[in-house]
Amino acid sequence: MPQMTDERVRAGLTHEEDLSLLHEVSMKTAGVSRLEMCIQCGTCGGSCPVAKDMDHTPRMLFAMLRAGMREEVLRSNTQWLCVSCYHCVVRCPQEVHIADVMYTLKGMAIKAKLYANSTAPDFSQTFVDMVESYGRSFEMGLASRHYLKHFPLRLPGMMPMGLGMITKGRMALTPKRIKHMDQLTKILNRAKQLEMTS
Amino acid sequence: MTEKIGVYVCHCGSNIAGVVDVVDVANWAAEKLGHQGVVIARDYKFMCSSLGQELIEKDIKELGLTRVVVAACSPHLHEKTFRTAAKNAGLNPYLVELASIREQVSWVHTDKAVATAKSKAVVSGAVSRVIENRALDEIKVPINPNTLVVGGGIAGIQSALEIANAGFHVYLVEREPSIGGHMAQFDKTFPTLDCSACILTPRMVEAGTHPNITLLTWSEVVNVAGYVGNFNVTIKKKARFINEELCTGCGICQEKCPKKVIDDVYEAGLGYRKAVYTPFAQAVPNFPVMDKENCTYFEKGTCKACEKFCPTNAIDFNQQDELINIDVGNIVLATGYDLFDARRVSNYGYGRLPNVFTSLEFERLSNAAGPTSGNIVLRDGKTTPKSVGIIHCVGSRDRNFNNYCSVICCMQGLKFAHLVHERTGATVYNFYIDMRTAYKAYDEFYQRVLEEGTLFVRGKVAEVTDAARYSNERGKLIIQTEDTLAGKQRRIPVDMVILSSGLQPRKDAKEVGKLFGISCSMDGWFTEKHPKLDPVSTMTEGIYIVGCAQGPKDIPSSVAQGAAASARVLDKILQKEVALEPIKATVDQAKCSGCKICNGLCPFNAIAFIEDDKISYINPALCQGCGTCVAACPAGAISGTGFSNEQIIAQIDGLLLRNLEPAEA
Amino acid sequence: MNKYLLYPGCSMESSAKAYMESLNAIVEPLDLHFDEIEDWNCCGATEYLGINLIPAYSLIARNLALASKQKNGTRTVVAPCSACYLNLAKADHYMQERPSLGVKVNEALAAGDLQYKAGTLDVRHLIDILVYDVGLEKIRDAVVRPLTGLKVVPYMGCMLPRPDYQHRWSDHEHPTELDDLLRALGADVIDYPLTTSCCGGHMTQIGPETAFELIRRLVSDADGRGAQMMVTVCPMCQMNIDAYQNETNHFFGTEYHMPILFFTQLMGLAFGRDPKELGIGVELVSSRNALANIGVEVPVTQEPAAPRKKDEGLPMPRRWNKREAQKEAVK
Amino acid sequence: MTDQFEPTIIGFTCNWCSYRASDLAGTARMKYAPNVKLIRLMCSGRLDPTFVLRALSSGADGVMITGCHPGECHYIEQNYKALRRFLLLRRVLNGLGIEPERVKLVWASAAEGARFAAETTAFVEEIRKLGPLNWGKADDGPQATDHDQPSFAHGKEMEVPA
Repeated sequence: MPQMTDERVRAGLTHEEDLSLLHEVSMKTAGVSRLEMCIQCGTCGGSCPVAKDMDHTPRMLFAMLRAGMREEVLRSNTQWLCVSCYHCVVRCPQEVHIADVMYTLKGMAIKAKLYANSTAPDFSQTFVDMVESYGRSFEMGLASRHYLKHFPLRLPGMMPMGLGMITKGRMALTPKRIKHMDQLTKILNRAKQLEMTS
Repeated sequence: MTEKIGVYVCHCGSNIAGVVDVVDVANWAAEKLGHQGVVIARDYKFMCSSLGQELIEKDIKELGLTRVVVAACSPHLHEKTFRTAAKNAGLNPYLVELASIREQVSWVHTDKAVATAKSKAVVSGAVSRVIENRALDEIKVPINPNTLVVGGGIAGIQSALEIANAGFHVYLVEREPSIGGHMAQFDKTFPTLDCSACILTPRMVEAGTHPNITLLTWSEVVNVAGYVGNFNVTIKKKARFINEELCTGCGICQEKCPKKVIDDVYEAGLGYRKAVYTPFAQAVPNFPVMDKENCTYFEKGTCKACEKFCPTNAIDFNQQDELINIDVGNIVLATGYDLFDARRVSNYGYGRLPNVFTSLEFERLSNAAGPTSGNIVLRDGKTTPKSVGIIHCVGSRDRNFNNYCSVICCMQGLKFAHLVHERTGATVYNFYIDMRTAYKAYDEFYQRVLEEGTLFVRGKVAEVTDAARYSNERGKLIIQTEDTLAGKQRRIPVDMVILSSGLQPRKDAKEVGKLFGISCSMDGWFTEKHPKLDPVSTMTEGIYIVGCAQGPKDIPSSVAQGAAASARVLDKILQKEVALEPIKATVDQAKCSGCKICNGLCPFNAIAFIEDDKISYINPALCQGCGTCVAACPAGAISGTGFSNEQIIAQIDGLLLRNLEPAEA
Repeated sequence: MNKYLLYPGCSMESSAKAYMESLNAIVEPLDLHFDEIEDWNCCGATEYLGINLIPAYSLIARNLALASKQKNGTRTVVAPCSACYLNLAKADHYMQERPSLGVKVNEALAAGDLQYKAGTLDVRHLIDILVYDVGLEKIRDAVVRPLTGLKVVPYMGCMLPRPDYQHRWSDHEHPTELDDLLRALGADVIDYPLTTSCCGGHMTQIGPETAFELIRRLVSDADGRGAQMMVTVCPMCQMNIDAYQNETNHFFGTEYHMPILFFTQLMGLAFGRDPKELGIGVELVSSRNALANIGVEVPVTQEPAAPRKKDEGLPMPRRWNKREAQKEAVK
Repeated sequence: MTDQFEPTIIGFTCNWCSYRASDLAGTARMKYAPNVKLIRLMCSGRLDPTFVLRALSSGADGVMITGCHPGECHYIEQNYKALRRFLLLRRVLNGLGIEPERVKLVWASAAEGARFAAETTAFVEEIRKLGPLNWGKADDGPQATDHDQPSFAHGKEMEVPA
């Protein structure tokens, strides 16, 4: 309906409401998300330890999901700030799987390449790369690679910490690889195929 | 002989017709079950309406129907309606069968084709069965005009007074030492702010002195036998250790008793009473009770201060629990509610943080007759709070606790806001999810509280904590919430937090339900017969439920229900007799082999063995119609009316559609 | 003897090796036996779940599949790390709650000749085993040096008591398992309202300022209540509060000194073990003064000679260069 | 979904508990498998084992018997008798070469609509797995003689005296 769109554009509307968004997020979430049950009470936003740094409180994000504001939702830093503390999850009176929805939104944002303001996706990717090549995570490599890329200025400040960890023998300098890396690779490759087709 | 059967398929508006193709079902019945005797099959929008009933009555008269099948809702709802219709048209009411295609089909299935097919099978089963139905005569029994009311809160008092005023006798049983219930604990009642005691006390006195009311406080029902019109109830009157004949209610015993106990019931744990006590000054009856567990004499064998000082020698340490047996025709249950235990919401800190109060505690705190004489102060007993946060929906509308809305908490929260503002001048915050102020003059009260300057924050509070994050929070309780309308997380430091806790079923509601033979909903409230049209009756005839026992409600609604149930009771009493279902078992003497297998099976001792004839005999007055003996008789000598083998076998065949082919001649 | 399968998790080999060492030290007095899951892999922490759903759950499920294959007479998997515990429990739970996920994960596992039937293992945390299987009675009996006089705040962290799929904990907000255990050791346990508040998780990496605030809240409240140390059950919590405390102080201009030890280290001390065996002393915020209160001397850690292998080429941070930093700041 | 076997199941319910549970499931609009068609008895104690055999021999693939929870019988204790008959019946079925799992006993109180719905759906799946019971279906037709004249007299071994 081009006419309609034209009219909307003239009226100053920038995008169409994407009413399939809520369902899509719900389906992509592990377990049963219960996202449609949200009553906008704000328990999540009130419980969140990092709400003050979020673009939108989780509650607001869920309202935006309902309103089909795809781009705004995926661009939000909210999902990236989630520390997975599960305070909101156990307190939610509607048992919405909030933390798992945040994971879903991260994945969707990465795929849509809509995550302008955070270094978090990169951190996740670095972590994933590491696990996929060694089967184990490896703090030293992770932290230094991430810091070098995103916070080069902070690194010197972190030096005493890093050095302390190394001298106390708490940071492995060499990564450890699992025995059957080939098996893990096969599993993950198959899983990735399944992810694409689902 | 050939029966003439009419089949009537109800649309129930769109309740059935929305999922089941009712026209198809009716046509199918006419076509495929014609050989069974179906002479007419109709569908109609509302079979239970008077027009629908007239339709059936007309067909019975004009077509000479000998059997009727109504495919509609559950027989528990409208079986009686259609039986009455048949009776009006001159057909024996027991020649009507209901085929439930609403509760058992349209409401639980979604696929139209599947639901329609299932409806056909259900109708087919009912048609086959109804052919085997036999005309039965109702059994009529007289109704005992006495009534038992269980629970002496405002709903129970109202119910008892209505019946007593109509001239019939009522036994009012109350578990606590005094009637009055939760309402006696309140200071003010919303939305008009009448003093609770001022409006309740006259009713309590009236109930206590009414010539038609036998008041049994400090008593509990322990057994219920019989059926509508003829219940036999056993009541345990717990020992009070006070001779009620002698006691004048002077109160000297309480004054002299040396043992102070925290009063968890009336004072909600916020005040003290003695070991011998009346819960409050206006208690009805005004006799004290002795709390055996805390009495020094019962504990250590010495003291008896009360006995020494009693001017009428009314103290009786040897009193025993007493069992009282009464016969009543109807029973009203007004057993009330328990307050939700706010300690379960551990993020609100009740029980850990001293200045977090529950609603009932606050009621006592603000009550002029309460432990602080109505001064609203912190747990230290002296400091007046400068800021107070009131949290709504505590334990309600929350799948972690109770799913339902407790109805009264919004108005209760507003009442608290008003009282705090009026008595302390403190800054008051109300935290709510949705403001529910339905009913007369309630929203006006909300307006008034807004006008008084109470600050409303829309957001379910996430936590109440004493972990100060910033210097302005030190020594305060911090309420952390999202202000959902501002879209920001807020931390609001206050001196006092009041939790507007929800209501929940009595913790023994399930056992009480079992005792009286009624069921509880999933949430645990007693289930009414119909949520809209029969809210005070239950599935068990002669048992009624009123007030919060049926679900959360405020005082006006409780009173209305109390009165409504009384109208139902009076209706029954004035009918003088009640018809019982003629579902009974009988022994065919010719077939009985005298094996006695059935004798031991009957829990009602209705089966006796007649030694002279060497056969068993069933006493119809005692038989309750369960049918166990019918199923057990190895000779097939026992038959059960209403649920005979022939009826059930026919229904099996019908449900499995084995009745479709015309039988060979 | 109680036998279990152990899923140590990556940090137990590095940043939380004190946890591993102290765990090994308490196994014998409590008559416990752990078999490590052979060739276990990383659970993906909180990062993997945010990228792809099925690979994330397949990664976790490989461990469960290996565990169910490894027969040592138990079906209980014990994870000492809260994040690992949660991930393993979550995969087990969601593969049941949404069967289609279970089917897909098993399809992926099949590529590595593995399979896992959800619900066949019990995933439990170490402290759950100690409090509910071993029991406080037995722990109390094993104490030879009560920690009397040591003022501690119990810090449970978030991923242990929440979301609690199997209803294993006394409460979501103020669970008492750690309090009870520390009391059994004789310590003075201080009521700590923030016991299940977040330590910042991965935010120390991706949004340090956010994390510093969370760390400050925890440390300042513990300090305000007179605690001499915090006690934790989770490597991530220990790492964030210990390793980033200095930076947090720097950021806020505060001077907190709040050591944080693993509960197993205190158990080891109470059982009379040598602090050296328990990894005491490798924390960055030293517990020396705190433990001096109960007469325990913290050993000086020998600084291990840093391996000089250059060939694998770990990118070491470059030296501080003021001019470059200023240039960066202008951008 | 299209070609799967849809079992036909007869459910015997007690008037006081399980039939009300099914009413409640309806009132609460809980969805469950449509394969079970109910017959209301006053009590599960009324269940004559021949009813079950009759249903199985007339085309039902399974029979679900539901009653009040033990200790909650409207008629005091008759559901215990149902339990005894049920156990016996399963043995008889076994003897006849029919999977005893085709008959299931479920306790459901009037408040347990959800349980009723869940148990019904679960039982349908169990029977679906067992496949059709072709007892009585083969000789479908007017000639089927035994079905027209059911014999109610049955051996004493079907009853266990109290």
